[in-house]
Amino acid sequence: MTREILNIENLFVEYSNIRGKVKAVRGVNLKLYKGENLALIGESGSGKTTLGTAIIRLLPSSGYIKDGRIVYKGNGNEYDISKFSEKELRQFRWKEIAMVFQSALNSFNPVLKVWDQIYDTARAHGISNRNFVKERAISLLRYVQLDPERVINSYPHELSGGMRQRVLIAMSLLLEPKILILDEPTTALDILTQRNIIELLRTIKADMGLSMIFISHDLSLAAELADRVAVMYAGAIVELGSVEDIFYRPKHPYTLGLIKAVPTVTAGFRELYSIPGSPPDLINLTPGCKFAPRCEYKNSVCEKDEPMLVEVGQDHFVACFRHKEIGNGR
Amino acid sequence: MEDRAIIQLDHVSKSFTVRSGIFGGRKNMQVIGDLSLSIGRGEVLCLVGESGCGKTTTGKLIVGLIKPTSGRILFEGKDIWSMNNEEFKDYRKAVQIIHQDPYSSLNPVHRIYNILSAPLFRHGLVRNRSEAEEKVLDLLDRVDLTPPGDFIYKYPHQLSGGQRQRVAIARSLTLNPKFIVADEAVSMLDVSIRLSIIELLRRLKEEMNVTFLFITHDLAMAKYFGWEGRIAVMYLGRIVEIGPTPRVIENPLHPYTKALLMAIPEADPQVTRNKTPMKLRSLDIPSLLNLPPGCSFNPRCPFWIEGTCDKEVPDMYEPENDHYVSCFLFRGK
Amino acid sequence: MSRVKKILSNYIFLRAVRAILTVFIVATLTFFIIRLMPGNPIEIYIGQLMSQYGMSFQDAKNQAAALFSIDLNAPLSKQYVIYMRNLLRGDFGVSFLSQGTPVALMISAYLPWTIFSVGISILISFTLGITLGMLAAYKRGSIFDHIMSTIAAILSAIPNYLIGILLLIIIGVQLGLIPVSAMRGTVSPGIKPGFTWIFIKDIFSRALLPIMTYVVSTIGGWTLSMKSSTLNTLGEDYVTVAKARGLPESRITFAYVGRNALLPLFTSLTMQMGFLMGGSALIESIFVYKGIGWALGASIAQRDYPVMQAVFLIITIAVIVANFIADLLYSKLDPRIKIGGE
Amino acid sequence: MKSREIVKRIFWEPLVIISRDKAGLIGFIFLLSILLLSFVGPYFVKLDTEVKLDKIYQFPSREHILGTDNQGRDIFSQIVNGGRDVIIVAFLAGLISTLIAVSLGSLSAYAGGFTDTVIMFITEIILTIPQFPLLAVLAAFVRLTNPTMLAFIIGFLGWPALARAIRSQVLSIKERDYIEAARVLDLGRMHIIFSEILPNMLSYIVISLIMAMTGAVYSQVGLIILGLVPFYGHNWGLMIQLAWTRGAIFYKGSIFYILSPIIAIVLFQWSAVTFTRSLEGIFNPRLRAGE
Repeated sequence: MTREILNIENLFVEYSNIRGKVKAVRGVNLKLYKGENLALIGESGSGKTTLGTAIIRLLPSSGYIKDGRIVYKGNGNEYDISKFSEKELRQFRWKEIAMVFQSALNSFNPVLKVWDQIYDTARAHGISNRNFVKERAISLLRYVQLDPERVINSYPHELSGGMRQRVLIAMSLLLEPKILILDEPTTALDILTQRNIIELLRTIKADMGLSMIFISHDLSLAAELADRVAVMYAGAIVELGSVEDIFYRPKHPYTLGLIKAVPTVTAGFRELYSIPGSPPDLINLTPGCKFAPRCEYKNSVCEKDEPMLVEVGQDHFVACFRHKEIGNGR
Repeated sequence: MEDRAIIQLDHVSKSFTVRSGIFGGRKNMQVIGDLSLSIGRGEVLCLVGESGCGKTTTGKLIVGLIKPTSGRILFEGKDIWSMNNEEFKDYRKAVQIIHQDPYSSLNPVHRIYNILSAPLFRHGLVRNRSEAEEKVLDLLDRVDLTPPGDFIYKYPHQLSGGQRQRVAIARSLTLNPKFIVADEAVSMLDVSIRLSIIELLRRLKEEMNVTFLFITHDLAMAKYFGWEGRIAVMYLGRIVEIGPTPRVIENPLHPYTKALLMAIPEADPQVTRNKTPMKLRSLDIPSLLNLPPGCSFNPRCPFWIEGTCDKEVPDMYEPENDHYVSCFLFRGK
Repeated sequence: MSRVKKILSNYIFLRAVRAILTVFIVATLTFFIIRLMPGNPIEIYIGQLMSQYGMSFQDAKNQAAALFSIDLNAPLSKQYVIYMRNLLRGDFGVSFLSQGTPVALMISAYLPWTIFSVGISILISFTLGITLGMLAAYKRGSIFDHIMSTIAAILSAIPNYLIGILLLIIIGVQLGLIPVSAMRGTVSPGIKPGFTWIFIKDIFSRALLPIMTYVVSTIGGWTLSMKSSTLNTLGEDYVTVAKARGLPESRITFAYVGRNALLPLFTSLTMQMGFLMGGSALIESIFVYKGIGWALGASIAQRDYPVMQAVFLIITIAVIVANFIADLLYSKLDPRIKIGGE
Repeated sequence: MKSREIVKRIFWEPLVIISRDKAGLIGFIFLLSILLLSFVGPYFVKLDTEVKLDKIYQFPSREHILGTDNQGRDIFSQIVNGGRDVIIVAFLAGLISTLIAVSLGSLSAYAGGFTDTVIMFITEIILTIPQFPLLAVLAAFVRLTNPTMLAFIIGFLGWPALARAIRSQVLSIKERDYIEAARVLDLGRMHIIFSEILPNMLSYIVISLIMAMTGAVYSQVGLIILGLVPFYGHNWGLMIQLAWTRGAIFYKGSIFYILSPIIAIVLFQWSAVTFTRSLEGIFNPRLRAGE
């Protein structure tokens, strides 16, 4: 089961803007295993979305991969995605790795019917048999609990937000990709629709065994769906481990702070507090641990050197000099 | 409770007319339907619902930004839309709002000093610049923007989201309000900052004895902020359940509240994975332009009674003391 | 919604109603301007007849009434009704100068040429402009973009009649490529209209300078608007998603970026039609290209009021009809406005 | 505020911002030069009216930097003296258009309902009528006797597009949360209009004024060229009209005579439009504060 399918090695991504270079992703090492759900958790500006889009090389035009490799292992071969030509990328995207974006509302071309957009996708990958595509599209739409006949002939604006999100998920499965990246897949939706999407994603995982990467600021999505969780702060992964390790045995003060900042409804009360201060400026980064200015555990070392990820338990990594002092669970 | 009430809504409805073109059909969109509510002095009432359910409209009705189509809104027992000028001025000063988006709630062309001093000058609370400066510094200090001297002459765009929201809170405090509507005041902020804003509001409530209407879509935040107060659950313009927070959370009565509580994803893997969501009859939310007859939740409700729920609108029943629900399952209980 | 209501709230229906209403209002305005203005042309004309030809007031009045096809003795309200009825019949009165020629006949001789030259120009300019604009957007920051954007900005700042004069001077006079002083009118004498090569070649060569003027003066605007519209569209999520879906560049460029970037340009297209039809008064006068604009210029210069009034009305109606056509096109391109209802 | 700070805010900061955008800076310099040339220049360069038949169509020389015209008069002196009236009329007309547009546009947005519907309907109608022919027809009826009248006619027809744009601006600003906050704080209607809404529209209004001015130059010079403005003494438009009607443009040697006023007008239009690019920055505190 634990065969890796994606290996991100020492990845650096930057954006250039008028003020300077935004160091959005700084030296990320991350493996994705076959059939697992990995959650990338972080707040705005943590680099999680940049990391996600870098995987399929869809960075905005001001962004670029400065260093590192993104190795995809599929069909018995290894490919470095960061070296792909435009043509290779085109064939690779959606077929091997599909991505569901944050704003399903704007993910569809407003002037084309759903069917045209589905067929466009199939044709781009060499499948031009209309009947075949139609049958597959209908069965997928049915799978995501939509009325296929109605949806397929609709324009995007005729569908509700939840329906569009389901259409996009159905479309992402069209070419049976090995990896599915979902960027904030539930954020804009209301709670009952969120639940429905979560259940759908669970079913997909059970039925199809593909690997999924969830990008979210919302810890609960990770708690719902992830096998492993990577917590990002200021462009780097500060803690990585199984979902139980992260939620019940966090070793990084930031992870601990995040978890303690979110109240629950159905569980009892627990002690909550918020992290003081705000995230650092990614253009003028100070030396040392980027979290140090907001950290109550910091000492003089933290302000000089930046900690690396070290293994603190089985498959549990943390980038903190003082991880031994961070409480053992609640 | 009636005599202690600071704000009361008395059968309030609000509709907007939606037009399409000059000859297009006019449609009545009822956003709030027959809402009655009473908020006691010093209380925290959390108004919870999904986006588009009418909770923001309720907030705007209470602060007098829009007029109800029918019904009355009473401030300290007086109908705000039939007040004389003097009374209305007092009401305006006493009731304030904190908006959701700290990026659009502060005018980008003004410095923080101007934003906070304008109401002070307007209502004669300060007479000159040095008094105003002193008062503004004090306000900034109160919302933990310290040292206040660093912030007073900045423009909004030079502050972070959390800092802006603190300025917005400071502005709502300029006139020593009695009642504050906090409309999704933390939902646009980063997770790690939210709680500190909530704590700030809680502290201000204690220090200044302000009554709060806390509008949110996040039941967990409502529970956290309003544990000692009450929760009102709103669905398609109507309150479906209202009661003391612990009882609504621990013993929800309305099927919609139950569905919400069972559906909310939680930041705890064991808790959230052991939830069994309620099977709804339909995934689609009816449009406000085309509300179903009877109880508006009936097309989705698994406990729906044919011939009753799709015909009549349920009243508010009180199956437990102080815990009201608008559902036929509780008729006569 | 009931069926009748559906039609009533239909986008195209609404646009049609608005177009007709506008024509009606403009016709009414024209009527009252002519009669209520301080320098009332009818009185001036009557005065002229009396002083120049020594006619009696009554005779002069009768002749004026015949020219304007108006019964001057009737009350204003009745005059108005007659005027509108005549308009509906296509009766615009007769010209002052070429006496006896019905204005309607003159208009039918001039209008097609203006529609032809302006129409062709808009087609060329729009197509070229959006192509260049898209190219500039795709190559944003490149030398091509800088040069294109600078030229476009300069061109769109020059009044179109000055471009006309410049073309006349440079191509006609300095370089002597086109015999401008001999090129008057819309068709060379002796050439029979029809679908013959000679005729088509002739009308194009005569319309060449006006068309060039229109194109050069509008292409900059289209390039700049299309560039900014394309840049906006390129930032849309659905374009990113289309790339993520592995769609070929050509498909994204045309069906995803191009078509959506085009939509906001339609408002400018309708404005442009009005502007060019209006500007034709100057351009056609400069090149002595005998279209409706030239007719307007000439009738104003000679104070030929019936012609002036009718030509103005016709130009306005042409613009309204053109706008309506643009609206129809727009509703074909954007599915979101097909249904007027929701 | 100390007077030094006021000087800094009103004069120095805008200059710094203008200098940031290269094209905007060039536009600003050109515009300033044209204004200086047209308003100060006439005090130094007298209009040459003397007919010198021996000096017809001379090419530029030290004596006549732009050459001479069909009657041997100095072209440069005509250019220097020919801008003022054009610019004044354009400015007046632009001002009138902008004033009408701002009042009607904001009234429409602020009042809403029936008022809004009526104002917008009228605006749409006037917008559909091609402006230049209407102007030309009006110019034929109304005896234009002085520049102010011309400016008024142009100004009264030039507002609809602007009014529509201003309306949508006000509508969008009116809905912002800070306006709601100001209402809840009971800051008063005057404060809301002049202190909350207007400052956010200032750049837009000034840009609109400049665009309206360029529009007025278009109409004005067009009317002059068609010979519909009878009263003028001397200006750029008239130079073109004379060159055209007297057939000078068909003569090869007239190139400097005809080109000079054209280039003057084009430069004015272009520099005004380009200058607007910098204006955005002057009124936007985000750019002003130097982030």
